[in-house]
Amino acid sequence: MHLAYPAVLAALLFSVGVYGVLARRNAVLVLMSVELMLNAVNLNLVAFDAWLRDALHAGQALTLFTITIAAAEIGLGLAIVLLVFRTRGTPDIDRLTALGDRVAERQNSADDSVDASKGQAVS
Amino acid sequence: MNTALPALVPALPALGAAALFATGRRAPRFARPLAILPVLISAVLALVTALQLGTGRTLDAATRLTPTGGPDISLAIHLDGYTSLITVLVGVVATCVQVYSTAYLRDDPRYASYAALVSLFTAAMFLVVYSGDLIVLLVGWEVMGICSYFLIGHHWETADARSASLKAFLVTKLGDVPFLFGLFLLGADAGTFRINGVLAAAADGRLAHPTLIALLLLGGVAGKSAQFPLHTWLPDAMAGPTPVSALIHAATMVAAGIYLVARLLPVFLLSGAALVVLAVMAAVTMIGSALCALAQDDIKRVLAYSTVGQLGYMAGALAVGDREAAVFHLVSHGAFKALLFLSAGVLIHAAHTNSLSAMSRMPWLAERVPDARWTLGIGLVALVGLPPFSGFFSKEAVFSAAEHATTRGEALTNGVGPAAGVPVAAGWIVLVAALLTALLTAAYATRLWLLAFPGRGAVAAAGTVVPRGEAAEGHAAALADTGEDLPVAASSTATAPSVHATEPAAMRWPLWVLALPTMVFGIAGLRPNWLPALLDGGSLRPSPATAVLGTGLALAGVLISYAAWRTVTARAARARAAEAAGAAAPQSTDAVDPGRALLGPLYGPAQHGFGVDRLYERLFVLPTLGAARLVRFLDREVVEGYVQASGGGARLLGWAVRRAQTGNAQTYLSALLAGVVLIAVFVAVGT
Amino acid sequence: MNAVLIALLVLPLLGAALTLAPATVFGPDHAAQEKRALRLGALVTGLVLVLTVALAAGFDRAHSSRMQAVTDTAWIPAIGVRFHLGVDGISLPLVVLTALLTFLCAVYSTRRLPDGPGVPSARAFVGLLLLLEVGMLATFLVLDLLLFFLAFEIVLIPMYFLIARWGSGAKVASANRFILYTLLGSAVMLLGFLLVGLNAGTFDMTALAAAHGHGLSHTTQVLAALAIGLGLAVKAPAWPLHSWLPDAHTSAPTVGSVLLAGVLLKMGTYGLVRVLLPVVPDGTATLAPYLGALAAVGVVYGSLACLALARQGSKGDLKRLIAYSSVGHMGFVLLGIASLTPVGVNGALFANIAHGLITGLLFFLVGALKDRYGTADLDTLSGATGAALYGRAPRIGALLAFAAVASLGLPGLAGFWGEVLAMFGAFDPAAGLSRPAFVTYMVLAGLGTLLTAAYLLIVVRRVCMGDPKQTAVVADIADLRPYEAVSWTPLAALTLVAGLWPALLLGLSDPAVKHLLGGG
Amino acid sequence: MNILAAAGSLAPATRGFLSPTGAEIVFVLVGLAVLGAAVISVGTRQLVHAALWLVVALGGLAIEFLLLTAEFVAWVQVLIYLGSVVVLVLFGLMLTKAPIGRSPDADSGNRWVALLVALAAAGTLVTLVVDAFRTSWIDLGAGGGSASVTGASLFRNWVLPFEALSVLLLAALIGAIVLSRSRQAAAPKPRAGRLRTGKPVGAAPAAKSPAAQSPSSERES
Repeated sequence: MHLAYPAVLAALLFSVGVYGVLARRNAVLVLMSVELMLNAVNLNLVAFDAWLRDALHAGQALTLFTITIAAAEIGLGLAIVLLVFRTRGTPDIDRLTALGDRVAERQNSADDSVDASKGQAVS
Repeated sequence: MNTALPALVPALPALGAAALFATGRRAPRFARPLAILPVLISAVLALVTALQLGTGRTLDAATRLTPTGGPDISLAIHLDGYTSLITVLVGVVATCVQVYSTAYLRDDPRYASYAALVSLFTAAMFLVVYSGDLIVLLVGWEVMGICSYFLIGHHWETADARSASLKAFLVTKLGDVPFLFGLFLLGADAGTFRINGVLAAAADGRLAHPTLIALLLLGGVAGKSAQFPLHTWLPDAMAGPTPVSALIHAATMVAAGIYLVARLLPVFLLSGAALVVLAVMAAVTMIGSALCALAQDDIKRVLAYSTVGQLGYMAGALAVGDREAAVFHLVSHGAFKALLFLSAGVLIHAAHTNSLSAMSRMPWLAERVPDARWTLGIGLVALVGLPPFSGFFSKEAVFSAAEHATTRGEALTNGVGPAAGVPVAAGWIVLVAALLTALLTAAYATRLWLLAFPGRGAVAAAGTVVPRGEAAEGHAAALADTGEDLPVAASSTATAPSVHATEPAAMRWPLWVLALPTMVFGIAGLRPNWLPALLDGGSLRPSPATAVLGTGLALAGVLISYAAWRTVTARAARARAAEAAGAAAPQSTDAVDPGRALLGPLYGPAQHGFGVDRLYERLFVLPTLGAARLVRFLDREVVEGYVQASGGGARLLGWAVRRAQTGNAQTYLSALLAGVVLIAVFVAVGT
Repeated sequence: MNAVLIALLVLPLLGAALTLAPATVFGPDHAAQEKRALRLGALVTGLVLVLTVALAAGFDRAHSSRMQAVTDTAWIPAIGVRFHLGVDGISLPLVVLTALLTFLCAVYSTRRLPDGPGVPSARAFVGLLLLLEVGMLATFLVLDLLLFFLAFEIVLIPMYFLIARWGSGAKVASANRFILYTLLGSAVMLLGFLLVGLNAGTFDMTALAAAHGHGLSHTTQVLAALAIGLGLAVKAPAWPLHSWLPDAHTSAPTVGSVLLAGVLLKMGTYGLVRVLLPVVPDGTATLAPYLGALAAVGVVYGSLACLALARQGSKGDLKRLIAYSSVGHMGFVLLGIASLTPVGVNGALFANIAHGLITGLLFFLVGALKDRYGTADLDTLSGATGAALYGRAPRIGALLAFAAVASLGLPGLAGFWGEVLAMFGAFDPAAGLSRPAFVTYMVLAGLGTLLTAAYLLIVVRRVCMGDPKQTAVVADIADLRPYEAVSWTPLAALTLVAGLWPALLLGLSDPAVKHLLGGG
Repeated sequence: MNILAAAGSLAPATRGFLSPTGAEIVFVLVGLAVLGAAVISVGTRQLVHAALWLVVALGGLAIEFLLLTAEFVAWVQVLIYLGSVVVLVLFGLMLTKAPIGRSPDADSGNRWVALLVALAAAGTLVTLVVDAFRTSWIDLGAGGGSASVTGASLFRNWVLPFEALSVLLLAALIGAIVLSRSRQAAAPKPRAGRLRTGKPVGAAPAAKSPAAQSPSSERES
C-alpha cells in the first residue's frame, strides 16, 4: 500500500480536529476534537510502524500509549469542564474571558477622550 | 625702508582705542590726550612713510596670519602712491575731527567711548588702505561698518539715531554679503587672497568669470560707498554727531569702496559689462542725489546727498577706467567735504538747529560765526568746482577722463589695463551725467549759501526774524522737531549768544587746517606735477573743452539758483506788504526756499529720496518679517507636530497591542497555530 | 603625558564622589555646607583647567595630526572594547574649552546659585556639575566608539537633573523632552556604531580612521553614516531635529544653559568630524549634500525664528531667542562639515570653539539680566523704546553689545573666521559633491549672516538702547558685579584673541583635518 | 493476511498510484468515510450527534488499523476509544446539560479564523507529506500487527514505560475524582444554622417551613 494514503488521511483528520478545537463553543466538543487529533496521530504512528517494519514495533507501542493517555486526558478534561460548568454555569469557552483585558477596554474608551484633548506626552 | 613704520600707523589708533575703552570710565581726564595723540602720531607716520616711499615705488611685505586648509591668509602690507595719498588724507581729517570733537562734545558723558570708537575707526581705515590681503581688508572693512553703527547710534536716547544706526549697518551688511562671495571667487580663481596674486591672475587671464566677480564686488562697494541701490542709509546716518559725519560719512569710510575698486581696477577692466553697470550706477546716483540735495531742509542731509553725488563722480571716473582722476577727486572731496561738515557743525552749534529755513531767519548768524562763514564759502566754491580751488581740478580730471572715454581706445587707463576695455557707452553716460550734476551741484550749493547766510535786506523782506536772544531759549523746540544732533546733556547751559562769544578755538582752527588743502591742493598737485607721478603717471591737467563747459555750467547753476532766490524773496516781500495791508492770509514762513521754485513738482518726492525707502520697505523688509512669522508658525505647528505625533503614535501602538488581549483562549490558540503554520511554510520554502 | 588624561577624568569623578559624603563632612550648618561644597566645585574644576592648560602647553603643535598622550588598554576584551584615550589637534581645543566653561560656571555659581522652593542642596549641584564635566571631557578624549557612546550618555543624566530641578518655567516637561529626544537619537547612533564595529571588526576610532572605510561595503557605509549622522544631528541640532533645544534653554538655569550651548552641542559636531568623516567616508559623501541642505535651511530657519521672536509685541523670550541663534550658528558648522574639504572642516571646528565662547557669554549675560529683571521676556524688558541698558548698567550693556557683535560674525572677532571658512568650504566642495547645490547653500548661509545681524542688532536696540526717561521694569539695576566680571572676562578676551590671531586654533586643527580627510 | 502481503511483494516493479491494490481501495473508501464523519462531527449543530459521528469516525479508524495489519491496536482502539472515551464524552455532554436539539450557537465567533487556520494547516501538511513520501510503499505482507507479535514485543521491551503509564492513569483517576467531587465540605455554614434548631442532619424535612426550605435547596445545587 502507498504510504501517502494514511499520511494524507492523518493530515486531513488532524486539520479537521484543529478546526473543531478552534471553532467549537462548547468545551466538551473541543475535547472531542482533541480526540480526533490524537487519533490522526495514532494513524500516522501505525502507518509508519508498518512502513518501517520496526522490530520493536515502537509505532504500535506508542499508539497504545497515546490511547491510554487520551483516555486519562479525556477523563480529566471532562472533570475540569464539569467544574467549570458548576462554577460558571456554562461550558461555553468564549464566555470564559476572565483573564482578558476587559478592564483595559473600559479604560481605553476613557483614555481616548482624554488623549484627544490633552495630546501631551505622558510626563 | 623697513615695514615697522607702516605697521605702526594702524596699530597706534587701535591701541589708543583700547586704552580709551579701558580707562574711559575711571579716568575721564585722560580721554582727550588719548584721543588726539595716537591719531596725530599715526598721521605724521603716514606722511613720513609716504615721503620715504617717494613716487613711483611700491613696497610689499607679508607674514602668514593663519593656515586655512586652502589659500593662506596673510598679514600683508602693500604701499604705493595711492596708499600714501589716502593715508595722509585720512590722517589729517581724523586728527582735525578728533580735535574738533574735543570741543564739540566737550561735556558729553560718553565722550571717552565716542573717541575710542573714532580711533578704532581710523585704525580700521588705515588697515583697509594698507592691507595687501583681501580677507584682512574685509576685516578692516567691516570693523569700519560696526564703528559707524556705534557712532551713528551715539545719541541712542533719540529714536531716529536708534533706527538710523540699525539701518546703516544692515544696508552695508547687505552689500557686504555679495562682496564676500566676490572675494571667494577671486581667492578660488587666483589661488590666493593676496592682492598682488589676484592682480597677476587677472593679468594672465586666469579669472574664470570677471563680470560676475566685478558685479559681486560692486554690491559691497555700493553698500559701503552709498551708491545708487544701497545709498539710503547715508542721509539717515546724519543722526550721528557731526564730526562723525565729517570723518566717516564724507572723507573715509565711503571712500573705501572707491579705493577698493581703484585697487582692483584691472579686474574690472576685464569686463566691459561691469564698467557699463558701474557707469549707470554712478550716473543715477549723481543725478538723483543732486536733485534730492536741492530739496532737503536739514543742512546735514544736503551735505549727505552731496557726498553721495560726489561719490557718484568718483565711481564715474572709475567706470571710464581712470583711477587717477577718481582718487584725485576722492582726496580733494575728502578735504572740502570734511571742511563743509565741520563748518556746518559750527553753524549748527551756534544756531542750535539743523534746519536751513530756521537759519534763513537768523541774520545775526553770519557775524556770530565768521570763521565758519568763510570756510563754508570756500568749501562750497570747491564743491561747485570753480577755479582755482581743488574741486575744480579734480572735477575737471573726471570730465576729461569721461570725454576721452567717449572715443573708442582713448580711455585714460594709464597703463593699468587695455584702453579698449572701456566701452564708449560708459564714457557718454558718465560725461552727460557729470555735466548735468555740475549744474545741479552749483544750484544746491548756492541755495545752501543763500539760505544759511541771508543778506540783511533779503531777510527783512522774507518776514519774521528770529531775534538772537530768543534763539537760545527756543532751541529746545527746534531741537525736538529737527532731531538736531546737539548732545541733549549740553542743551540747557548754552550761553546767550552774544556777538563776541565766537566758537571755541578747538572748533575753529581745524576748519582752517582743512581749508588749506581745499584751496591749494589742486594747484600744488598739478603745477610741479608730483601728484601724477605719485599715482599712475597720467597727466591730470584739465582739457580746455571740458574745463570751459564744466565751469560754464557751474556758473549757470549758481546764477539760476540766485535768480530763483531773488524772485522768491521778491514775491515774499510783496506778499508781506499785502499782508501788512491786511488783504491776504499770512504766507507760510518758509516760502523763501529757491529749491521749491527750481524743482517744482519734483520737490515733494525729492525731499523723501524719491520714495526709495518705501520701496525697499515693501520689497525686502515686509517679506522678511512675513517669512519670520511663517517660520514661527512652522516651528510651533509643523516641526513641533512631528514631535508630539511621535509621542501620540507610541501610545496608539500600545493601545492597539492591548486590544489583542481578548481573553478568549481560542483566539490565542488560532494565533499560535497560524504562527506555527507560517514558520513551517517559511522553513520549508526558505531552505 | 598620558597620566594627565587619566587625571582629567578621575579628578572630577572623585570630586563628584566626595559630594556624596554625608552633609556633616562639609560643615556644621546648612549655609557652611553650601559654601564649602561650591568652593570644592570651583577648586576641582580649577584644577582640571590647570591640567588642560598644562596638556595644551605640552602638546606638540608640529605634529598635531598624531594622537598624543595616548593610553590604550583592553577594557572589555569579549567585545573588543579598549580603554583608549588620546588627544590631537581636533579635540585639544574642545577639551580646553570644556574645562574653561565648567570652571567659569563653577566660579559663577559659587555666588549666584538658583535657589527657591524645592531646589536641592548645593552639594547635589556640585556633584552633578562634576559628573557632567567627566562626561564632557570623556567624550572629547575617548577614541573607542562604545566608550564614546558611553560618555555621550553620561552627560545626559546630570543635564536632565540640572534642568528639571534647578530650572524655571515648564522645567520638568522640557527636561523630559530633552532627555527623550537625545536618547532616541543616541540609540540610533549606537546602532550605527555596532554596524560599523561589527563589520570592521574593531571599535577603535584610530584603527577605523586609518582603514578609511576600506573594510566596509558601500551600503553598510551609507547605513552607518545615516544612523550615526542622525544621532549626532539630534545633538548638534540640525534643522528638523532641533525642537528640544529652545525648550531646554528656556527652562535651564544660567549655568545649565551655558554648558548646554557651550559644550553639549559641540559633542554632536565633534562626533561628526571624528567618527563620520574618517570612518565611513563613502557614506558621508553620499549624505553630504543632504546634510548641507539641512544646514543651510537651519541657518536661515534659525535666524528667521529669532527675528520673529525679537520683534516688538511677539512676547519672545530672550533665552529662547539665543537658543534659536545656536541652531543658526550650528548650521554653519554643519555646512562646513558637509563640504568635506579641509577649509570647510577647519571652519567648522573653529566655529565650534567660537560659538562655545560667544554663546556662553551671551547666556551668562541673559542669565544676569533675568536675575536682575526677574524675567527674560523681551517685551516686558524693553517696553516701548528699549531698556536703555547703556545708561542703566553701562558695563553689562557694553558686554552685551560686544557679545552680539561677536555673535553676528564681525571680522576681527572669533565668530567671523568659522563662518567665512565654512562658507568658503561650501563655495568649493570636495570632488564628487554637486557644486551648484553647495553654492546655493553658501548663498543661503550668506543670507543667514545678514538675518543674524538683523535680529542681534534688534535685540541690542531693544535692550541696550532706549529712552532713559521711559519708566523701567526695575528701578535701578546693579551694574557688573565682581564675580560676574571674573567669570565673563575670560570669554570676552578669548573671543578677541581668537578673532585677531586665528592661527591659535587653525594651526592646530589644519594638519589634523588634512590627515583625517586624506585618510591613511 | 500473509497472502496479501505475498501478493504485494511479488509485483514490486509495477507499483504506482495508477494501479492500486485492493487494500488501498478499501483504505481510501474507509478513509473518506472517516473524514466525512469527522467533518460532520465537528460541523454539526446538535451536540449529541457530534458525539455519535465521532464514534463512526473512530470505528472507521479501527478498520484502517486492521487494513494496516495492526490488528491488536485496532481492537484496543475499538475497546477503549469507542468503549470508554466516547461514553465519557456523552456523560460529559449530559452532565453539562448540553441542549438536545439543534443549538444555533454551537460554533464560536472565532470559526472563520479557525477555518482559515485549519485549511492552511491542512494545505501545508498535505503538500509536505505528499512531497516527502511520494515514493515510499508499505509492505503489508509482513503481518507484523497481530496480537502475538505485538504482545511479544510489548512484554519484551516496553514493560517499564507501561508501568509508568499505569502510574499516570492512577494519578489521572485520583485527579478526576478530586476535581469532580461535589464539594460537600464547601457548604458547612448553612448546615451549622440548622444545627442550632436541633433537627438532625439530613432528616427528611416533613414540613417544608421556609427556613428549612432554603438550606436544602441550596444543598442540591
